[in-house]
Amino acid sequence: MKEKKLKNIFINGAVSAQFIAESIQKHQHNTTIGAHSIFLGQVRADQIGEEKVAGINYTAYEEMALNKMYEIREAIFEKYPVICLHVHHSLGLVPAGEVCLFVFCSSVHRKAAMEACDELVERIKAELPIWGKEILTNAAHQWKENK
Amino acid sequence: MKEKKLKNIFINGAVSAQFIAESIQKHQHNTTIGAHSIFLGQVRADQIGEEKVAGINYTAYEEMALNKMYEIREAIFEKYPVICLHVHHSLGLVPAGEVCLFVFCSSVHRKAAMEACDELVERIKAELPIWGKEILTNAAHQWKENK
Amino acid sequence: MKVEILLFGRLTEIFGVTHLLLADVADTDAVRNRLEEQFPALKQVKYQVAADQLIIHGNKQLTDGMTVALMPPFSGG
Amino acid sequence: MKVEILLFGRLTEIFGVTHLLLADVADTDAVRNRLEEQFPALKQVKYQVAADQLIIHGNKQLTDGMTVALMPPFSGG
Repeated sequence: MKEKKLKNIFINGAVSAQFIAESIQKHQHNTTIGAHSIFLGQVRADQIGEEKVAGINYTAYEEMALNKMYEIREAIFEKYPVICLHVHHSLGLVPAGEVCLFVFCSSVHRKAAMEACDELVERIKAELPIWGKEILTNAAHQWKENK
Repeated sequence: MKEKKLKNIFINGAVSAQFIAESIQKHQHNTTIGAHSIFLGQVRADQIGEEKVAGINYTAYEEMALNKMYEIREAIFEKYPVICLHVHHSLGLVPAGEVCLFVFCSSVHRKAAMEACDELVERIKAELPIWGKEILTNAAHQWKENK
Repeated sequence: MKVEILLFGRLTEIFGVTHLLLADVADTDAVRNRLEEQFPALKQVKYQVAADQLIIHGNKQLTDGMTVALMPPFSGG
Repeated sequence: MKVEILLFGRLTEIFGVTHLLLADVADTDAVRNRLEEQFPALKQVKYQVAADQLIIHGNKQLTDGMTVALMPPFSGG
């Protein structure tokens, strides 16, 4: 029986540009890769009445999220000829302007990486038990809801 | 009459991970952005008979490429609600495993950035007068052709 | 028989805690009823129920030691 | 009347240069014919013709000082 190896997708706070650069750098050893498709979710300073969103505080049902992510990864690997897939999501406070989601797909040709990245992002938003609490500039808050 | 301001898309040699990180960093000041879609083209060490591709040497009809790129950018801005679009393409030698194309699209919501990025990459490959000469491990070469 | 209840998102504000233990609840419907009785505000909230991490669409029988999660709409990404 | 001819990709190998000047060519067809006569290998190569950066599908009349580019299939990205 194949061992189910869960990968941790969560990181504390924002995803830094440096972290993204290091991920890209690591993939330059794999010279079968011809295309990378990257998606970054960034926290917006949306206007809410008189206030603005200062940041989003993320919490998750971590154990279920990691199991679900495992299932999604397996499905994407089966559906598209991708070489690798990486997902990183923030927990805790991410200030407006910073990155809270980093999805990274690589393949030989561009179509597979792009389609896999698209589908991964859709499924992450719809299926992972993660909640974002928008913290407003006056310290009030409201709970985000994905459409 | 609107002034046509050409942006230079060409850089000498490979696009470094550090350059990509700096581009991402610069966009964190814009807190209306909620999504970034990034495409990276990486040189593959394809097997060609007994040899492998060691790198690709890029040349371009630069003046025409910049004019064409201007036209493509305008069309994409008109078609999708994107906030910004950036394209960087290598000239000269890019060793296998390194990045030769960096396309960066940002928007409020994810769909626009992803669709714009997709279409930009397609059009860049089909319409920009750029040529890649694949240098093999025995120093022979062959000319690449986009399908 | 005891089951652990996990609460997430806005539900942690309604309950004031992130988890609690319930005794003698035979199925997920019984969990919902018991909690909606104790915390009437729960009736106003849209949420899904998962038993041992599986989302339950109808009702599901529970056994000792199971974990039931009450999950408002997701907002990751 | 003179036009400048730009050569790219594999064509630079056939011609041994990246540009040259042609006198007395009235249109793009005349450019093709003249060059294919001087460099018969050109007949075996697929290429597009651009006059002052605009890709020409049929034939195009040329005037003094125009630039004609011979472009094999693109392979950027």
